[in-house]
Amino acid sequence: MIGEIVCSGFGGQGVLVAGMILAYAGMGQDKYVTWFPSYGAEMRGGTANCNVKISEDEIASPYVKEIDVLLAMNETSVDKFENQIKAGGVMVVNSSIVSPNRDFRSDIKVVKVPANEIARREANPKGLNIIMLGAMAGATEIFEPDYLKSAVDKYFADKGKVNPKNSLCFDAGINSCII
Amino acid sequence: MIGEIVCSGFGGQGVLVAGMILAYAGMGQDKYVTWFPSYGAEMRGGTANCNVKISEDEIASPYVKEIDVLLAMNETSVDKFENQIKAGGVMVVNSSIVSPNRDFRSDIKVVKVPANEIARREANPKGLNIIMLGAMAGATEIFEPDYLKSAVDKYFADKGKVNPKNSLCFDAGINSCII
Amino acid sequence: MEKISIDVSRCKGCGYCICVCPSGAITKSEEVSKKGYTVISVDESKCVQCGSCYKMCPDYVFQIF
Amino acid sequence: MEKISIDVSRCKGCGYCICVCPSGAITKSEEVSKKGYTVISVDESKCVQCGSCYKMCPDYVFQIF
Amino acid sequence: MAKTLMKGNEALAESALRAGCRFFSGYPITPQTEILEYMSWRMREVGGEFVQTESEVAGINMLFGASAAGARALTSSSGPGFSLKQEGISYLCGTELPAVIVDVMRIGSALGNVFQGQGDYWQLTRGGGHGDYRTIVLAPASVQENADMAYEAFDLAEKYTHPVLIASDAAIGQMVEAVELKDFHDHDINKYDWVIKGRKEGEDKRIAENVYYAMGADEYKDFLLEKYKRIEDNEQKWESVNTEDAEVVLVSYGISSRVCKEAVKIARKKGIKLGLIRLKTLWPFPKKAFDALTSDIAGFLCVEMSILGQMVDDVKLATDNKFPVKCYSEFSNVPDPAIIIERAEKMLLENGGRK
Amino acid sequence: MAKTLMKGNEALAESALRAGCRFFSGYPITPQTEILEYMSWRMREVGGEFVQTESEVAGINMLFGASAAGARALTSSSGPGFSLKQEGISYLCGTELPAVIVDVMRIGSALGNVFQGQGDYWQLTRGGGHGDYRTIVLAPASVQENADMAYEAFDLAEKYTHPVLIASDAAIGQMVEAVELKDFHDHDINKYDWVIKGRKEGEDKRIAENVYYAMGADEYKDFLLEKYKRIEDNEQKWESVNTEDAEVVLVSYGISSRVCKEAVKIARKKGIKLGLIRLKTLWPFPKKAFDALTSDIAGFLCVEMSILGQMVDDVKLATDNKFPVKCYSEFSNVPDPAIIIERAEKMLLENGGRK
Amino acid sequence: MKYSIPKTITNIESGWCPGCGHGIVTRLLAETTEELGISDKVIIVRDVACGSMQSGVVTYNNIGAAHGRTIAVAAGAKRIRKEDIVIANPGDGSAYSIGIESTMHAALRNENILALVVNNSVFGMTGGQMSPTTLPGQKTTSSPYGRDTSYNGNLLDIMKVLNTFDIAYLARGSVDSPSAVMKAKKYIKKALMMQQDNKGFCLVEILSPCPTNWGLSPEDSLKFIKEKQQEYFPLGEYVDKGGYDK
Amino acid sequence: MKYSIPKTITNIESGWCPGCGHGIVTRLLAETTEELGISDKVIIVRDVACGSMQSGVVTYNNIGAAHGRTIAVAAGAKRIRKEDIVIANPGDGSAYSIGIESTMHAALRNENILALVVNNSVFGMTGGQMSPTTLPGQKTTSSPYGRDTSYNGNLLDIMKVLNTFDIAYLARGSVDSPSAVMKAKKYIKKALMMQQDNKGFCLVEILSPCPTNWGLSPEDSLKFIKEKQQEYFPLGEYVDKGGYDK
Ligand SMILES: Cc1ncc(C[n+]2csc(CCOP(=O)(O)OP(=O)(O)O)c2C)c(N)n1
Ligand SMILES: Cc1ncc(C[n+]2csc(CCOP(=O)(O)OP(=O)(O)O)c2C)c(N)n1
Ligand code: SF4
Ligand code: SF4
Ligand code: SF4
Ligand code: SF4
Ligand code: SF4
Ligand code: SF4
Ligand SMILES: [Mg+2]
Ligand SMILES: [Mg+2]
Repeated sequence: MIGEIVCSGFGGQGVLVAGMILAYAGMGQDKYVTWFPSYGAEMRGGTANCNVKISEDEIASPYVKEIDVLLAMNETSVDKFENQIKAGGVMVVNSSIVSPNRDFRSDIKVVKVPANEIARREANPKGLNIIMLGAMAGATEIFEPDYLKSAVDKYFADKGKVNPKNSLCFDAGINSCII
Repeated sequence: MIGEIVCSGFGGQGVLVAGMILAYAGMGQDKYVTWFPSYGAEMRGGTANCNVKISEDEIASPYVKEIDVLLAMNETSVDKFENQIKAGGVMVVNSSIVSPNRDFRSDIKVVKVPANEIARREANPKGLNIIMLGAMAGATEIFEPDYLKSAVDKYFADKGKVNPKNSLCFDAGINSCII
Repeated sequence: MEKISIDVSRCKGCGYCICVCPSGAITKSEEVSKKGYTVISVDESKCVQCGSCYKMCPDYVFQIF
Repeated sequence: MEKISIDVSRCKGCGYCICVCPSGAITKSEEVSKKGYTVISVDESKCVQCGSCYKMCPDYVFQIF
Repeated sequence: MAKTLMKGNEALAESALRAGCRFFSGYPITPQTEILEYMSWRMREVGGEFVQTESEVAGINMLFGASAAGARALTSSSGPGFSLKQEGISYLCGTELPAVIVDVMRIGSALGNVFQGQGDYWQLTRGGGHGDYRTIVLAPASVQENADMAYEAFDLAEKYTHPVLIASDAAIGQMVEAVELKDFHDHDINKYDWVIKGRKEGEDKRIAENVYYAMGADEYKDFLLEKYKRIEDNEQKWESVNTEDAEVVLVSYGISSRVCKEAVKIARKKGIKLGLIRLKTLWPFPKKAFDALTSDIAGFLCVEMSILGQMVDDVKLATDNKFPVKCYSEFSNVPDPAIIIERAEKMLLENGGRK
Repeated sequence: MAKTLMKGNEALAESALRAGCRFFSGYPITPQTEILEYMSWRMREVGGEFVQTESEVAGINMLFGASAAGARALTSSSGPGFSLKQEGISYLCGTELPAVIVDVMRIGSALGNVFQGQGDYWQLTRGGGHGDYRTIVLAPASVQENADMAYEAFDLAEKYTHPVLIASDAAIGQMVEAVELKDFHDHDINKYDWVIKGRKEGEDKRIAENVYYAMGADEYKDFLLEKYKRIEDNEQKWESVNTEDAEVVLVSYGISSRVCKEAVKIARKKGIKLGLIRLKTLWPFPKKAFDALTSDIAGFLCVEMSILGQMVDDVKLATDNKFPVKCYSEFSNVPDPAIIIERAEKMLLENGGRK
Repeated sequence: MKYSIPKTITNIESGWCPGCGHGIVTRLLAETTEELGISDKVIIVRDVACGSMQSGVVTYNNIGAAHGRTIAVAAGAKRIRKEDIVIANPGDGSAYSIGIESTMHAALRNENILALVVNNSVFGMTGGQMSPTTLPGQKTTSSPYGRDTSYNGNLLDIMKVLNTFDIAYLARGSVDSPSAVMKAKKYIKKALMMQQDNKGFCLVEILSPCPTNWGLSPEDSLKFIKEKQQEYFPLGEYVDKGGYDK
Repeated sequence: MKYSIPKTITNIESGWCPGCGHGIVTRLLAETTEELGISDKVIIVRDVACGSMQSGVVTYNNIGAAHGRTIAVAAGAKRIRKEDIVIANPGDGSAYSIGIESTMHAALRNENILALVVNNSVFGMTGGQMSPTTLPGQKTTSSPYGRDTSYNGNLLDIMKVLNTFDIAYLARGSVDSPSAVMKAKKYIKKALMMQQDNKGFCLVEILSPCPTNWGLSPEDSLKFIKEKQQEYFPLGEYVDKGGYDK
């Protein structure tokens, strides 16, 4: 098992795509992957999330029970999923809208990324999720940052939606977390 | 078991009503009765029939397998049911339209009633079935002729459809079979 | 002959042909079919081959020459 | 005061009220609600109590005195 | 009341009215149509609502509304039309609304034919609609039972706030027997606290929708298991005929069971120890009838008018598969007492004692 | 073909097209809608017919026409919409027409909810429609199987000229996995001699209606019994996981079975001899999988997302009730591997050996 | 021969009652398809109602649809068999009651089929219940005191409903007299020609006697059509996008 | 207060998206029933579609009908509760696609209910598929290249269909501006008064924004209604048997 990841945030922040890119990146390395969204009425409330598993072996259940990495793009995501993170796991937090004063668990690694500010700076309001992925690449071992970056590009290229700003966002994400 | 009767003929000859009157008469004597019609697509072909059982005991199956009395108002009825009559049973035949030359079983009692002619004579074209009932009353022991006649009257009276000609037809039926 | 051909075995005695025949060529016969229908008969001499009977017959009894 | 009362906690930031207000009394605020909506605020001094905002608001934010 | 001669379908309709049913919505289909036809004039006489709807789907949904509003409501159909009602039945179950739905069974899948059949057993007992539910299924075998069960069905439906199905069939519906009808009963549409009507000041809000929304999914699970267990415990109904000393026990219901009764009579005369368990409820399946039997039974013979022998599994399950279970099934013919006895004798030969 | 990432619903749709499906008629309902949405553009690309019908009823009936005309035809729905298709499914069976119908299961009776569930098991396996019939029911447990089974379903449907159902679920439909799609297959709409088209001079007349009208009711009975037996003999499909030495065997399908696999992995690590029979066909029920087991089994644990434990009876029947059969059922939650193991351990304690 | 039984009529006796209009409509279908030389392309989709008995009477391949679904089934078949001529043959109950959704939506989608509706103002097959076209005052087995529109609902006149739809052809004929029959035939033929030319949805309704369930003699049934049925359901062409009048 | 939130509106936040027209229509319903003093008689029958979220927003007792069945269910309920005011609250998909049979036949039977149809030209709840009122060229998730009427079928304008029916009231309003809202309110109020007086079937359709599925900002959604939706679906009163204009 390489990693069990949850991406969570408001609808519109691109959490589902973030998860898809991770699955895509995993498949690119011949890993087994599953991606499972929350959907339906649940999404209308405003919160969306998806479960991603990346593994060397065939994946039985697609549901993530114990999280290796949480991408928390808003406050509710932290509320909802922080407790499911494994001891020693990683939580990447969008510190632009998640209150910096809250107490986080001490047995996990918390990476705070001011994703909204960065997105504004990079003039790429839809780049929030890419910034978070960049930060995750910097903070975890699941993917080599360069590989994940190329996977992001390839993912959008496959869809015919190339946007050079994504690359800048990704880098900004990595950098923000190194700081 | 007092009797298992089949009434059969063209749609419009009143075979279902004939059967109903028998059931009604049976009930009037505190017997158990069942009446079961052929219906649906089967009737469209032109032939209708019903099964009537009259019994001292509770009746299990409403289907008549071995017939005590057959009221056969047309040729097809004879074709279809003659063989189901018990040895010693009775078949009342509408000889106006059932070919008089055909061979009937010799182990049953065949009563030939020129019902159409009688009905014409009595100016009661809808009285065919009553004539047949009269004949049956004359030829079998199931009901006292007088009782059955009164049951016929009562049946129609209950429905508010009194017709004094019915009584004449009934008598003509009895008489025709005595001859 | 040869004005009209009929297949009375199909006739159901509805009487449509009788009431639409302009020349009164069609009447109820005495014949009762197997199914109990009183079928029609045609007096061909009266027939003017108008086709009305053909058009109205629901049971394909008529053909007109 | 007492021209108009608003319950911004219900506001979903659709902006209908803004575009129908004849006197420009309504603007987007800086405030983001719990659900992530940028809610409105009203400059009551400008309000002419026409009721347009009330009529258009799908989320029952306004009451006009 | 004195006995009168009535057709099964009409007795059912009249009896429903006497039970306080004041709403009927349905669509014609043979052999159910007489219920609708009877209601078309009689409902007006008793001051109720009759609607010949545009379709069976509309019929079950109008009934849904009438039931939610508090009425004792009835709809009926057969075969294809009954299939169209399955979504609505599922809605009644999930919403916990009482209603009575009659399936006057005919034969065959697809159009099939209008004659008696019992091929809807699975559909009736396993829920033809989506989701997790059961319905009580009453199985009348006479005109009298058509009347009695229609009467009783409304009480049951309200007792469990749940739809009740009546598995009548073409033969029972079409035949005429003497019947004694129960008295008229008044139903108060405001009787229950779940009934939907205009909300008066101070009253609690009422919503007719999936009950699980209000109770929560987890509680619903327990609620449902408990509810169905309660029905299973309390509502099994059957008639045992000569089962005390029976060596072969017939299992049957509806019109087939009447033929079975005849077969039992004949067999007993011949000295064959035949018995019969006649199901009066298809669900809950009357397991208790089987529990009560001794163990000296050579086997069970299901007699039903369904090609695939739809009742067989339930008999196996009810008897923990401890006895041989065979099936004599007919499709378009009515089961024949002679064949029943022949099959029973064969079972006796093959399995003289216990398996 | 290389693997691509696809949603289960989309993989199913694309795979159906590759199998030669050139007709889709359906109506939106979550969680099935992506099948329809995918078809709305993709069917046109491959030159087939896509219709968003006025209702599910229209959807199954348009499919009926397309199938009778010789096309490989697909429709799909969920929950309430699937219930509305039951009459049509019965018609397909009685008329002996091949077609593929997907039920992307969601939870609950009535409206229920759009999340994964397995409450349609009875409806799927016992025929939600009227009359005597069964349908083959395929149960995919992955995106790959969603694709493979959609492909295979058309062959099966034609092999038996019978509808085939695919019991997918919301989870399998919504999730994304890597999938390898099969090649495009051409389907000849004139391939079969029962196909309805304009009748050319000298050709036999063809009628698509209840096949029993032509063969007669008595022959039909034998025909049907033989046909279903043939399917039962040939089409049972399952996957056995660690059953060789298992002491407790889980029985499951679809999304629940994936959780079971995880449970087996975890249990084995703990030294608990857990196994799994994963149903790939719900009907015919893979009895053979059970026949193959040794008798040293403490019991079977059904794991399913249905409150009433709809699969339990089938396991009892398949094992002649020789072993204890328990059920761990969930409603709105996905089964939990930890609970599965706990229950299995309990069964081991209670029934160390054979019953 | 001036008038000969169409070759596509079999010599199997029909199951219809004496004087049933289904028989006449069926002959018109046979005549028109033969005259157009499309007999070998015809697919009939019939209901389970009295129209189903057509199957034995014609040589055409046909499909038995569920009650109310002929139009949906026909549309499905036509989409696969674009070269064939697909004719749905429902009754008034089928097309306007249980099947109204598909009558409307097939028209909206302009499905290239002919819906040939035999309107006998009752549910014939099931024994004569009220249908959406049962006339005010008409007694049926489910309106035994005569249809009371305030109790039983108003009549559905499909011409008024589909009038404004963008379809190929919409007309109502009758078979109450030889001349009416010929006009009805013209309507059917036009509709078939339009289907040949892919013009889209055609609906032709034929007023048709059901003596059995009207409780009238066949002759009186024709009068009933002329004097009563046509009062509520006027004959004529309502939509005609084709230009097939010569 | 000049304009106050009706008492029958709860303070539970609605589940609707920002700018959804359902919220406005719901307020109109609350206002009119209060003004008529019939709040304690109202029974709402809602679909499972986006209209279902009304249930939490109002204090009224209500029934959740199956998709497409609000009108049938409402008619059933009304027949039992003749003193109550029964309002079916379907969307365009519900009333004109899957539920068209009951829309038509409830109108034919002149059921004494109000069908208040929220027409947002899409299947909102299921994520924005094409509905019978999706405009030509409009992109939806099931007409991703824009509705092509020759491929996806023509639009259903219920006003044209029910125009000639013998019903009490038929009107189309919109909520694209304050004045349109007031007119829509008048229509709803008239219909409710007619139901009070047992006049029969009323259908009021309200053109209503679905910014989420139209892919437009709320503001642009209002423009879309004014400039596009109304072109195909003109506003106004189509049938008015009541005489409730003062
Ligand atoms: C789903 C369903 N509902 C009802 C029926 C019963 N049924 C068969 S035909 C018919 C009505 C026939 O009337 P119509 O369509 O006008 O045709 P007609 O017989 O008058 O020509 C009905 C109600 C059925 N077979 N299937
Ligand atoms: C029988 C059935 N079919 C389909 C669905 C799925 N479904 C729910 S709402 C809906 C359409 C909603 O559209 P509309 O009626 O216009 O209401 P809106 O959400 O746009 O207000 C659909 C297709 C369902 N719940 N039940
Ligand atoms: S063709 Fe004309 S004239 Fe000759 S019999 Fe027929 S209707 Fe009479
Ligand atoms: S119209 Fe035809 S069926 Fe009718 S009476 Fe004349 S020949 Fe016979
Ligand atoms: S009441 Fe009128 S003027 Fe005042 S804020 Fe609202 S829209 Fe503007
Ligand atoms: S209309 Fe209402 S919800 Fe929309 S922005 Fe204004 S106050 Fe907020
Ligand atoms: S019942 Fe009516 S429609 Fe049916 S065959 Fe007889 S006359 Fe024709
Ligand atoms: S999807 Fe559309 S109709 Fe539904 S709540 Fe959102 S805006 Fe309203
Ligand atoms: Mg008709
Ligand atoms: Mg909508």
